[in-house]
Amino acid sequence: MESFLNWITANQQIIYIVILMIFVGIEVIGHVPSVLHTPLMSGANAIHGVVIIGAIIVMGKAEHDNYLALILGFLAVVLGTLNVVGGFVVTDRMLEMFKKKKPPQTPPKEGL
Amino acid sequence: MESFLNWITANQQIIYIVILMIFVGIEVIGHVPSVLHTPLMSGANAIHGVVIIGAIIVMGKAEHDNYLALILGFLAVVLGTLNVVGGFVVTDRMLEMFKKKKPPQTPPKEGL
Amino acid sequence: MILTICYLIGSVTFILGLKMLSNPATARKGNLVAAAGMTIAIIGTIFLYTDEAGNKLHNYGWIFGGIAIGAIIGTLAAKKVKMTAMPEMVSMFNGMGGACAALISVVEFNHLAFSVTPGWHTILYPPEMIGHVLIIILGLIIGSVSFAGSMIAWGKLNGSVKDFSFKGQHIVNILLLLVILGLAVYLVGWMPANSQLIFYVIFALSLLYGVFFVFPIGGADMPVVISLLNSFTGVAAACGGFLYDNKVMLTGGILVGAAGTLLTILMCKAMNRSLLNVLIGSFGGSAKTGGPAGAKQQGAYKEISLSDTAVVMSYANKVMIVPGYGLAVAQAQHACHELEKLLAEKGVEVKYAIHPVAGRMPGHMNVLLAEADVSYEKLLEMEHANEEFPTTDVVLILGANDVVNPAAKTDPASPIYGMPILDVELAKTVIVNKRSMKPGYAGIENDLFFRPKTSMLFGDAKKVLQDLIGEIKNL
Amino acid sequence: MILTICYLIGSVTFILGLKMLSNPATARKGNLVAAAGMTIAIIGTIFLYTDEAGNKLHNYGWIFGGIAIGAIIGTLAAKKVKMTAMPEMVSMFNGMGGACAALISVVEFNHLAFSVTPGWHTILYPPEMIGHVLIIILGLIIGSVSFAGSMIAWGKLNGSVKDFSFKGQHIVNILLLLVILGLAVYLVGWMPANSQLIFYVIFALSLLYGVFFVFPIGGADMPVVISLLNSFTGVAAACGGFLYDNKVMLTGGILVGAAGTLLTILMCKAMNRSLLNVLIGSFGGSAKTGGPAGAKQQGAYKEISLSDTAVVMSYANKVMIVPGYGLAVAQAQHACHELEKLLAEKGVEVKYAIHPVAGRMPGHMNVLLAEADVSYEKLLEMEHANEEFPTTDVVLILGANDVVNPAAKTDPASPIYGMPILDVELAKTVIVNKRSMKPGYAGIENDLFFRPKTSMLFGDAKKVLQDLIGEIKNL
Ligand SMILES: NC(=O)c1ccc[n+]([C@@H]2O[C@H](COP(=O)([O-])OP(=O)(O)OC[C@H]3O[C@@H](n4cnc5c(N)ncnc54)[C@H](OP(=O)(O)O)[C@@H]3O)[C@@H](O)[C@H]2O)c1
Ligand SMILES: NC(=O)c1ccc[n+]([C@@H]2O[C@H](COP(=O)([O-])OP(=O)(O)OC[C@H]3O[C@@H](n4cnc5c(N)ncnc54)[C@H](OP(=O)(O)O)[C@@H]3O)[C@@H](O)[C@H]2O)c1
Repeated sequence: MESFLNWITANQQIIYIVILMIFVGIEVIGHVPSVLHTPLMSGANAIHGVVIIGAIIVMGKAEHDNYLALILGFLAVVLGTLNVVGGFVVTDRMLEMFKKKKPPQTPPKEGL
Repeated sequence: MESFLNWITANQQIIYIVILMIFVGIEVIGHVPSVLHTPLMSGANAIHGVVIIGAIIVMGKAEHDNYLALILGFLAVVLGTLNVVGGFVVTDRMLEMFKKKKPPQTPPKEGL
Repeated sequence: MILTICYLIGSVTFILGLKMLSNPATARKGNLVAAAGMTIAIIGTIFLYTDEAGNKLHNYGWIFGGIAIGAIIGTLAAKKVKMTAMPEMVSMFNGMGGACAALISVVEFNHLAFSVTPGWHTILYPPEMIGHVLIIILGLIIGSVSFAGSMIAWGKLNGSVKDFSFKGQHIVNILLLLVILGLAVYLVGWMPANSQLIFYVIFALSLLYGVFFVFPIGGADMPVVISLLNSFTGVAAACGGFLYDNKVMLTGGILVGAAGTLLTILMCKAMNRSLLNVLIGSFGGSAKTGGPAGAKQQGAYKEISLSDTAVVMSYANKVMIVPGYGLAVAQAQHACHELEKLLAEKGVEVKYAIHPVAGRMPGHMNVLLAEADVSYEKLLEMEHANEEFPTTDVVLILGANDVVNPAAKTDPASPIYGMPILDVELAKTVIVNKRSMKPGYAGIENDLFFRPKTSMLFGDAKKVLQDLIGEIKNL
Repeated sequence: MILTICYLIGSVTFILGLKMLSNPATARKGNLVAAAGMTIAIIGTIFLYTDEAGNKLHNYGWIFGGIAIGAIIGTLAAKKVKMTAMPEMVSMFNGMGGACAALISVVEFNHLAFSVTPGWHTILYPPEMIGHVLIIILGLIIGSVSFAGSMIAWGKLNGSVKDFSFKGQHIVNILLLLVILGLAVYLVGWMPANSQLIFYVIFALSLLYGVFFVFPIGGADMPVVISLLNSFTGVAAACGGFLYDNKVMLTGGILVGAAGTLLTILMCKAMNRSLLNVLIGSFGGSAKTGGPAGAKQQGAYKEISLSDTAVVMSYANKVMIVPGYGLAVAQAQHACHELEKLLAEKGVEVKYAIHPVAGRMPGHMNVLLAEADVSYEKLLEMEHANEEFPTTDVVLILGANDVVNPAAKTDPASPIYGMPILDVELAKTVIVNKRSMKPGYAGIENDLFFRPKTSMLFGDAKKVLQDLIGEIKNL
């Protein structure tokens, strides 16, 4: 319990960031029309491809004789890139198909 | 420029918190019906009364012979409390007048 | 520490509370949620706060005394205030918050500044504190502007301060702001020996700026201004959060700053205006309402006598009352409710048509009529009212003007063009009660008064209603 | 450092991008905004990242090689994939992200664990790293589950993996999950000598759990499952953010985790189901669709011949086509478009009635028909379509079933009760094309097929449409 409290105090900024981000994530897509569910899912999929940054760091730090790290890191970079690039391209293709859409039915949102 | 970058790096967590909070603030009230504008303003007014915490800290740290700090701190505590207590009470009174309202016209929001 | 968790709870409840406040079904609970979080944060601070050296707070007597005094006055003021005076009250409380932030800055600046010789001179603070000083001064400026501006807004709303502006005031304001910022930069960047003097000059000028900022804005625009000052105070509170590295102040302040700014914009939108337009007061200043507008198009209008009105209304099947700002000014809501009951007894169906920006604050009419115990079911929102006008026999307009002005639909040159209005002309007869032919808030002529269906019933709303009730009873 | 700003930009663009993605007017730009932010974050990392000791990254060859390979394969795959196979593709890419997170955990764990003797034994990591180890293991578990689950979902969608479940599977799943968590706690809390062995056991069990988790869920529920796994991968990415104290990974991951979870719930809602219901598969598992439902109410139905259909449709004034899952399965969208053009030439007004959850993913019908170049103006949303049915002569239902099932309105016991449906019965004639009397996704009987207005036109949608086109041409 004591160490839990200490941990919270030590990481309070991160905890705030996480909690606020959860609010943002929920609020931001709260009013999405159902026809956009699939592209939104796909776009979100591309965004979590940000994990590739971890892969780049792993790869870039690997010593030259640590073959396990090199090989796994390389694989991680490839997979992460697949996620990012494929994700954004596929989302763009999906949304391209909505391009003939008339002006949006939903009124333009205020804010942002 | 250099020192600005350093400052950003040193305070990056705070900057994230501020930016995310701005998003949250904007998103959270993005869909308020106009009849609630006044109570919402009043409620927000009560929330910034959180500045009273600063007043309490000032007051609680003031040395016993620092009359300026004691008097100003005391005044700050009184004013801050006015803001908080008055703000919440007045908001509650305003909202009380909507109590006879029929079930909300707006569909209950998803999320939260 | 447990205090961190208290603050975390505080921040989260503020967000949830604000979220709930923006939905009619949960608004009241949202306010309580935020209040609960605030209580936790305050109590936590008092008992658990420790400074870097691990010292607890002292001066508990002063703290509790201050809180007790503030709580008692605040509760009484908030409970006693008349419903219609609530915006003033909000403005007042907002000013208190701003003053609190400014006072904190003063005390903290004095902690940093050591008076070596008596007088204003030779003040120095450790150079590594530059960030601290910057934040202290920001809090001072924003808090003072918010305080002074709120007080003026409060005065305008309760009538003790009159609208006032002089030619070139906007330029003076901008210059004043530049001087304040210039001094602040000088103080922070150069740490001059007479820091403390400059500090108090900034304080004074900020107060002056707050006064000048709000002075030229029309009294009727005060709700928008209050909302803006509200978000200023939020930012001032956030400065305190930076200063003490206190997350709940930081997040609460920023939350209000952001939400308040958006709310200000939304309020302007509901009136079909831009924020800039409100701030530089291109219309709405009472100085202008009397002016050229009155002369534009003085066609012929019909008057109607009290007794005729009484007859027309008693024998109608359906009467729709359109309340406006004049009803609030005349404090005629109780008389209005009485009229409504009297007619209902006679078998007349009576309803109210509520325009979203009738009056001087959002929801003004709801609040006003609720005070007189008018039942909520009788209040129709604009869209519904417009559907019911075609089947209405008599529309009685009580001190409303802009919200029934057809120019909003027909005249693209009109400042209110594009604002949705109540289509009272769909009804069979329209009776308008106001004191004169003078225009309303937007300062423009209303063609409705000259239309064949319309008859004018001049006089103060309260007096007219009371007389009308007498007439109807005597029928 | 500039890198901090790159990351800040990245985080903000992710939020803005997601926000824009949720509005039809800005969706495409939103995707590009997020992609731009991602590019900035990646390039910034490669060139500006320094570890605590200030060292830059090395192995640039490997990094750029990996990125080039990934980018080329990813682009080609994404460009080549058929519109209708897009959910599979999303699932595949999602799995890649999960695998990436898991691999990062493996490498980082090996950095912490020093092999003293060969083999799995005697692995120790510095005790102060306990937080690190916890996060590494969390990332491993979530990433692996997401990877394995996504692969199964991918296989189900492209038909290479069949639905599969055994009695008590849910209990097995829960036990498996408990074992994984137990091992993780043991590993983190007790730091046993054989840490590395336990680590790989956790890895393997997590993969197994991912497989078992998705296996019993009906193939048709895969979009929901993919959305859920999507948010898992987000959390796994956020673990990486904790590990490297990297804000853009943290915020991006959490953002997707939160938004993905809400999206999953919204998707379930659009189908009038709860998430739990989808996950434990109370209906939708294909095992059940054949079962009792088919027998319930075998009334009499009418068939109609191809040539009669051709005549009825050619001489109609207004034809409404209701596409459903069957049209997608039969890949009959092009034939359908051809029929539409042919009828239009004959002066028949043809439109499509699009139900929001027709097909197997949200927007499935829009995507499908867009692929065949059907113009967007011809697609009516459900509300509009329902307004137009009363003036429609012929409704042609192509492989749709649940979305036109009147039980959703009349039978409170039905699993789809409450779902809004297309009111095809308002039209004069209804022609239903499907291969048999078998039920659709929800596994329930459709009373519509037995109504007097309805005629059945059995056969594979593509074949039927081609024959129909031939018949009409010969008229
Ligand atoms: N609701 C908000 O949030 C808000 C905020 C700021 C501004 N506004 C603006 O305020 C306006 C509201 O329209 P409105 O139609 O309610 O008001 P209005 O257009 O301002 O008209 C009020 C009318 O009431 C009459 N009046 C004043 N005192 C009276 C008394 N004692 N007895 C009888 N009549 C009296 C005045 O005419 P006489 O002088 O001839 O009597 C005046 O024409 C809109 O332009 C809106 O944009 C609204
Ligand atoms: N859109 C989404 O996001 C989503 C996601 C998951 C689940 N769902 C669910 O999916 C359902 C969608 O309804 P729906 O009406 O589109 O589909 P459905 O109710 O599943 O019915 C599809 C019908 O198409 C027929 N069919 C299959 N192959 C065919 C072929 N080659 N040619 C002609 N007909 C063929 C089938 O009957 P035969 O076997 O007799 O031919 C079946 O009855 C809803 O229950 C919805 O909740 C939707």
